[in-house]
Amino acid sequence: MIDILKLSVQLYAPELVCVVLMCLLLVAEAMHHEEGTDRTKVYLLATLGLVVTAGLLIMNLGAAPSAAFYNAVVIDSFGTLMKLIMVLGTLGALWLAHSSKDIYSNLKSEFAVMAVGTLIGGMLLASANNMLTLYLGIEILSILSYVMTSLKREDSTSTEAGMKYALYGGLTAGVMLFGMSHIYGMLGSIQFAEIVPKVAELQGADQIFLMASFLLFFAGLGYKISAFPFHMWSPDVYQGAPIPVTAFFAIVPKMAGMAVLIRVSHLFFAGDGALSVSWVGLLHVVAALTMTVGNVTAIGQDSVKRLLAFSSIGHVGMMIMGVVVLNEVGTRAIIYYGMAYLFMTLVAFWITSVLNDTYGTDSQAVFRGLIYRHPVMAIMMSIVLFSLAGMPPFSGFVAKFNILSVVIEKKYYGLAFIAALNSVVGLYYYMKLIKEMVFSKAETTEPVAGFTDSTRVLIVALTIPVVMMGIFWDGLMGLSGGAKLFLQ
Amino acid sequence: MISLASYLVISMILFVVGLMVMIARKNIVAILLGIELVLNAAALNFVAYSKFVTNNLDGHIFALFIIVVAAAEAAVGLAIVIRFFQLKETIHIDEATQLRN
Amino acid sequence: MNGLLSMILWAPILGMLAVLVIPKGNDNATRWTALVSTAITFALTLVLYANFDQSIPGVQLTETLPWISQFHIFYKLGIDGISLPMTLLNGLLFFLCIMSSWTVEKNLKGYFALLLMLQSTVFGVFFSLDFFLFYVYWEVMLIPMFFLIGVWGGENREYAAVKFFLYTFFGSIVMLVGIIALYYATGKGVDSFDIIAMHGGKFTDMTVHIFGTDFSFERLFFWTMFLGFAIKVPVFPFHTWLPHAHVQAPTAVSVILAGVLLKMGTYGFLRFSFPIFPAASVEYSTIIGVLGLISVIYGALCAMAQDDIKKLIAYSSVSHMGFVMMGMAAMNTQGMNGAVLQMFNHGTSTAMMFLLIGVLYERSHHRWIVRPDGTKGFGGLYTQMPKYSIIFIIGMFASMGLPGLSGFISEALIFLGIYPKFTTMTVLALIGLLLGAAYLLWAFKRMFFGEVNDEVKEYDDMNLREVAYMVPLCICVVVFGIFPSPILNIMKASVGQLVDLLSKY
Amino acid sequence: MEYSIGNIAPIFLCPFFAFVINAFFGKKLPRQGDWLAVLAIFISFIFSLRIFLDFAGSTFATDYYIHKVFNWFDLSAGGQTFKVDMGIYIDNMGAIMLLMVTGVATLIHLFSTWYMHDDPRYGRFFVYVSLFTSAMLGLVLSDNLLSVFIFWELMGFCSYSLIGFYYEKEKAGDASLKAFMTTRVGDVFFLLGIVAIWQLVGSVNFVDIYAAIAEGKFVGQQVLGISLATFAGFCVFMGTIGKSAQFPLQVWLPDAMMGPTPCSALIHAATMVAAGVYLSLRTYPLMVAGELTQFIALIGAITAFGAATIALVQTDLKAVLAFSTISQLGYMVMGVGVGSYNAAFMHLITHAVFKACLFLSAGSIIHSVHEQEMPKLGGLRKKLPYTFIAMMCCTLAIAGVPFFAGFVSKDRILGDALFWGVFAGQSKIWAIVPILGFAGAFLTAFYMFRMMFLTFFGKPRDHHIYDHCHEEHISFNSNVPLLILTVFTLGFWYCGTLTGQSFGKVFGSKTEWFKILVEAPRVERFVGRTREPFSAVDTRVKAELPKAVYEHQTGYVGPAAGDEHGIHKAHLIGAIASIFIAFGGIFLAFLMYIKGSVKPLADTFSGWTTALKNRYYFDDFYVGVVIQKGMIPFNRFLAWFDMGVYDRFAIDGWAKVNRVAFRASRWFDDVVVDAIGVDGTGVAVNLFNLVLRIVQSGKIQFYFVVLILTLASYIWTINL
Repeated sequence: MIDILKLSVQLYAPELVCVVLMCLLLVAEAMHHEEGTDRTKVYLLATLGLVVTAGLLIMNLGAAPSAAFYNAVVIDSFGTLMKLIMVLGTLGALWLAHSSKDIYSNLKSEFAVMAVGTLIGGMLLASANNMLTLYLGIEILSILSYVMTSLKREDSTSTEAGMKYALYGGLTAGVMLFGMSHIYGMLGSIQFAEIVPKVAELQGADQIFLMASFLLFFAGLGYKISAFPFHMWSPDVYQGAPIPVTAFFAIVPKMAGMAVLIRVSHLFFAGDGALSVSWVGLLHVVAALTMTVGNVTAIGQDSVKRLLAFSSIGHVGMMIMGVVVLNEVGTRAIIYYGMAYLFMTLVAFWITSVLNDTYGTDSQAVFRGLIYRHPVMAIMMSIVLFSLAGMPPFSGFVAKFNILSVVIEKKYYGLAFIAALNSVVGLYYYMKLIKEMVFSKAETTEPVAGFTDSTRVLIVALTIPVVMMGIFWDGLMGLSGGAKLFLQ
Repeated sequence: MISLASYLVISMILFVVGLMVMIARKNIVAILLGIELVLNAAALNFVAYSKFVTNNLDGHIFALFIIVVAAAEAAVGLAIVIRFFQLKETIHIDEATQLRN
Repeated sequence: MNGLLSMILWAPILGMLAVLVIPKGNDNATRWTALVSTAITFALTLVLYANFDQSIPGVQLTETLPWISQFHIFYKLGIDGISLPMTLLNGLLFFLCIMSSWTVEKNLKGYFALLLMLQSTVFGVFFSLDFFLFYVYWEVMLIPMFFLIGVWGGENREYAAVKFFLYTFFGSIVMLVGIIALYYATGKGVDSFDIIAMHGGKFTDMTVHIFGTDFSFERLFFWTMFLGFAIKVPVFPFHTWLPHAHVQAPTAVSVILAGVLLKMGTYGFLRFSFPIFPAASVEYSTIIGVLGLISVIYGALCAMAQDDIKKLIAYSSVSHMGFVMMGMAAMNTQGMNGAVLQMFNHGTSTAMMFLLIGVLYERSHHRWIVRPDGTKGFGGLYTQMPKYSIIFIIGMFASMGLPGLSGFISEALIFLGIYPKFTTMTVLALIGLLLGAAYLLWAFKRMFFGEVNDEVKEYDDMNLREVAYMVPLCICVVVFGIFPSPILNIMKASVGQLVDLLSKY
Repeated sequence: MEYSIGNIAPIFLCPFFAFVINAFFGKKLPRQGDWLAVLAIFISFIFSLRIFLDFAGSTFATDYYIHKVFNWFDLSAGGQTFKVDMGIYIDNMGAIMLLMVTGVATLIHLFSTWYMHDDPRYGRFFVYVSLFTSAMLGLVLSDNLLSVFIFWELMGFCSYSLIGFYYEKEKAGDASLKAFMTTRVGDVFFLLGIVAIWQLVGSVNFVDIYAAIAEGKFVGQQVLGISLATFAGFCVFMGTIGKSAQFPLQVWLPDAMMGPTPCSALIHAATMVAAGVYLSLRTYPLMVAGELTQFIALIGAITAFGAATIALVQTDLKAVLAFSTISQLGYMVMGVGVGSYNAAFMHLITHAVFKACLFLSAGSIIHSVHEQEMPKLGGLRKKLPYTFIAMMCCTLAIAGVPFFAGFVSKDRILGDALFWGVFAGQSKIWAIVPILGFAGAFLTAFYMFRMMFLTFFGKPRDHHIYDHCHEEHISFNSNVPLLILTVFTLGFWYCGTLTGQSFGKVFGSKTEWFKILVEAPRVERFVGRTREPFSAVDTRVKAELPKAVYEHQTGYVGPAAGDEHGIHKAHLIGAIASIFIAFGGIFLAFLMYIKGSVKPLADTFSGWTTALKNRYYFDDFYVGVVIQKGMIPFNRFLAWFDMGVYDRFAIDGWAKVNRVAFRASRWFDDVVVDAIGVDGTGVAVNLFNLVLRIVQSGKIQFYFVVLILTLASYIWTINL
């Protein structure tokens, strides 16, 4: 018993480090509570903690997949990679928050605390192996997200966004639980490992009822990754939330949601029974509609934040295509996609954040003529936007390529064509922003104050992976090639 | 005789009522209450299944967790609602339409 | 020589970096760096020509480096008789374009850097023997084009740039689906993106199952490729981006667009569609031919109505590329060789026309043959600019296919090719030939004859630099009009091989 | 005598190099390089003369020809073969043609050095003319239709450039455009014909085509529902129609007079336009195989007569000559059609000589008086005596007065036409051809003398012009070329007989060289001939048989005995009629313009005259109706459709679809949710009362509804 616990703790070390980090951050925050103090030290502490977490995750990567805490969680390289993406995303969002004026300076360390807390939820979700841990993961993720959304306390939109998020989250959590309860009732356990063999045994009406329950269950997951039709909250929340929070939401909860969606899909629907067929069909529809709705709606957006929000819905649609195929290469493609998306999103939000801080708005007009004021920044933004649109030689293209290739390997040509057309739509709105930046003349040529030297260096540094991952992705694919799911 | 079916019917009613409340009521606090109803429907299900079908403790424990998490959620939700009230001086849901396309 | 292709491929990138390193303000240094870079590149392409063995039908001078092991993607370059003429053209035209861009003032560094980047990507397209690598270059090429049109273009440049980009992107993304499908279909022993390994009709018997029906794999994916390439060519009905892009693009970019980029579409047919899907290609050759025919006539008719000389030439490109399509659809040796030769010849003659229009535009700042208010835009240019007129005449007649100049041989070969296969279409295509002379000569008459306009009186004749970059093209146009063999000898082995393959289906 | 590339190629290359050198360095050479051009063409002339003497001087058998080929390019690779050969083909006809072209061109070059001397673009004129000459010689030397086409088009280009030589004039631009485009219509057909023949024969070599016809390869071949021979022959003949300005493509030639007069003489009278006829002579077996001869004869007759009528009312000196050129070309084409092969070619040569001389004379007049409107001239006889002599001789020749070249050749064509139309047993409807021919001959005599009388006789009508005219002195480059040409307008150079027929002999049969040398190609002779490589020295000469022996061996017997009589009769009638007609025309002109006893045409037939002055409205129809009313509006419509409709809606429309989709979602929010849902208004209120009450809420609640409805529908779907 002790041995099992010891082993579990070992495997679970990254999460535990995060928990400790969160506590430490709370203490640190208490020491820096005066108005106007510089919170850099708190951030450095958080960075240190996250780097340690990342290090531990990398060390875990090689380990054989195993369950911990009596099968409550499972540690496998797939989950670990997803967690790694989340940690990196948190790290990025953290420093974005540090430089952003969108987070009130005396709430900066609260952001750090909550970000790490959300990360813990996400990590729990990524390795959830029973319904309870799954539920807890989602709730930790959600509840802290509500708070983060309304972090801009003086701003009514922020509060409204938080409220909507909370209400919507509550409802979907309830619906999901309702579904879970029926699954539990029909299959007799909350442990995935015990449920899975029983799924195949069900017949007739039971099967249909189980599927209905799974659908209710899917509502919870779909809401987390903002898949259609559970995406409706996300533009509002993205718009209302401070930019660093938005950047954070675009990465961490999404990857956590994807992780659990992949795990559930692979566990329950890997065969070719009637249930699997319906599930795959469902995901087909969800993927196609999510992409389409996300991309089409993004066209008319003037707020860049909102544009990126809708575009992230589009990207989620692409990622779901990797789930549809229900095989390992699909997972691998999603992991790569996540990696690529992480850097692209961070750069895009970062530049938006700086401009938003300077002009107080994130409308496309503030990007006008950026090339004449900050050529390097404009080029970086262009690279990232091209990458998001899926242009080679940037990582976004490779991500898209991988996803398309897994779908085509399964011969889902229809889905592939829909994805292809969607990326044309995507290109259209990204290009509009590039057009604004590069083709239009700026009213003024004076530089934007927010682009300090360090910020610029950081942005360039974050863009380098976007390019490099698009060209030298052999090694990275090798890494994610180890993304074995721990399946019973 | 209280059978599983009775529990399930009740939980179903709770679920539907919760949804109706969420959809139809204008008061945000009421909506939060609707969420509680939905969550309780699920919790009731878990307990009922645990007793009548599966004969293990999973359901009970799950129900406990639901109660705890619901409390946390309600706390956060109410905090945000209060903030909303401070800014808007109303808790009417129709006032929350600032965010749109 | 080993590594020659890589040298050609990366030399412009080095030039680009050199241009970027030069501090702002040193305009002349920037120009000369770009010029020297393209000169070196051009010299290298000539070395390539010297090293090329014309008797080998397949690819040669190949270079292979592993790139992505999971997908068996290689950095694989090679050249054959179909791509070498395009390579030479690319080397030459960029060199001349840099000379023609001497007067660009706006944001010089960016302009030259993007041009050089464009050159490298175009080389990449023609060298790639790996489908993935090809696709990367194919797409990356859009980025410099987008900026070159969008930043340095005319009044309506944003619209044109976006349209160009989106339209081509649409075609290529659909093609990407086809490429990946091919990769997975090669499972029978190939399992890579190696283009040469896919050649030879390996997919003739395969079927795919979509929406509950079985389709022939070849027939389905022929069309995905077709879309990508046809938009690039562009063939009617995918041609409308071209007039916008040409009219708005700066001179050098128009030259490159017409001279090299359009050829990438037809090159794609010859390198990919035909050898990979021979059966479907033969089956659909009529459709290709008919679309080519419509392009020929439709482009010519539209050209005749244009009042903007650049738009006129843009439509004439549609028309001329239609001839290339028809020649390819003929699928016999004269038609195919004619098509490839026409690709080269159209590259030189249209480049001449666009460069000439650029020369004029620098003086006039408008391009109206007839202004919208009905007055003549130019008049008496012949008297005012005699040197210019002579060169214009050479370019114009080459473009309309006057015997003795380059366009004729290719067009004649194309006609000889299509006649046995599509007799009626030959007759109709000849109308295009007639119209081709009509719109050019009519425009020429309106611009060059008559009294000298007051405005025109202020124009200087071409200066030495302008003459210098026109002369090589004049030589090409004349020499290859009389002795086509140097170009034909390069291509005939490769084309013959392709025709042999197609004739089996 | 042996032939190798070294003594044939200079004919073509000398003018070509003169062109190249003058084009690049002409301005730096003394006298802008005119001497180079003249010298070059003179060298060509010497080489041609040598060939001519060899061919005409009975050195060879009469059916001897030189045929040398080289490979231009070869596309054979893998399992495919395709090669294009080029080569030289000289037979008797070619040798005569070479001599004529080089001779006339030399004299015109010489004349140009005087005529063009004051022109600011003196050097450039010689550049174009040299290029033209080399192209024309190349065409004559060509052994295949493809190279004929190449040189044909090059000549078209030169013609275009020379018509537009005075580019300051807007009209010159119009004329050059018209000339090029009109001939291009024919050329396009010509190219089609080439392609069609190539497909069947595998090359377009004359020898191969003849052999193919002899072997019956054309028999039974169909293209687009008609016989291949007819199709190909028609297409090739369309080239002739365009280039030789036959009906209905004759409109360009009168306008082509915008160019300098020597170029009119060389290109638009003597050589280029005759090349069309030369082509139809070369492809004569194809025309016969395609049964096109009646069509050709008809076209020729219509042209000959129609153009002559138009010439009646022209007042411009050069315009009269232009229409007379069209008319004479019509005679040649008619000659081809009626099977008068030899006479048609003879007329080509004689016409080239006298028409070149006429144009040069006109040039001489124009240069002297700077006026070309005949009503303003008159009485120039005294001031320009040499020009007058030259022009008079030529006019007599063209009018068909005996002893002059025109009579010899034209009369033979008319005689053959008469036989063909009346005596050969065809449908009587074809008698229209000789009738039009004779009528045209009458008109020719009339209008040519009208021109002479108006220009040289009577009193000067504009004294200012007359007084300004300088006295003419003999000069090697102004009037000597005219006089040399004049010498060759005499008939005996071409034929030993009065009429070219076998009766009325003046000299012995030895001088009937023309008739002996030129005959329609007998295709069966070409079967199985091998080609010689270009570099080979010709050694075949001695192996050839003399014509008589050859005919004996192959059993060839001339025309049938019965026909012989008919031909004889027809020619006798024709000759007598011609003489009367020619003198009749001259007499009428005399009455009208010298005596003034007959009123000029214009007063009597005013409606007819208006039509003539407008050239039967052909130009109005082509330009005004077909192009202005047809093509241009259609093009404008298409261009508008392309950009305004197709591009805007079908292509950009996709962006709009996206935008509409976006708007629809917003509309859904605004209208359905807010307006219908929240405010409770709308049509559906009563019907969906319950639903609406549920939806009646803020946005977040609408989200809930969507969520639940979707789930419900999912579940519902699965339960199905």
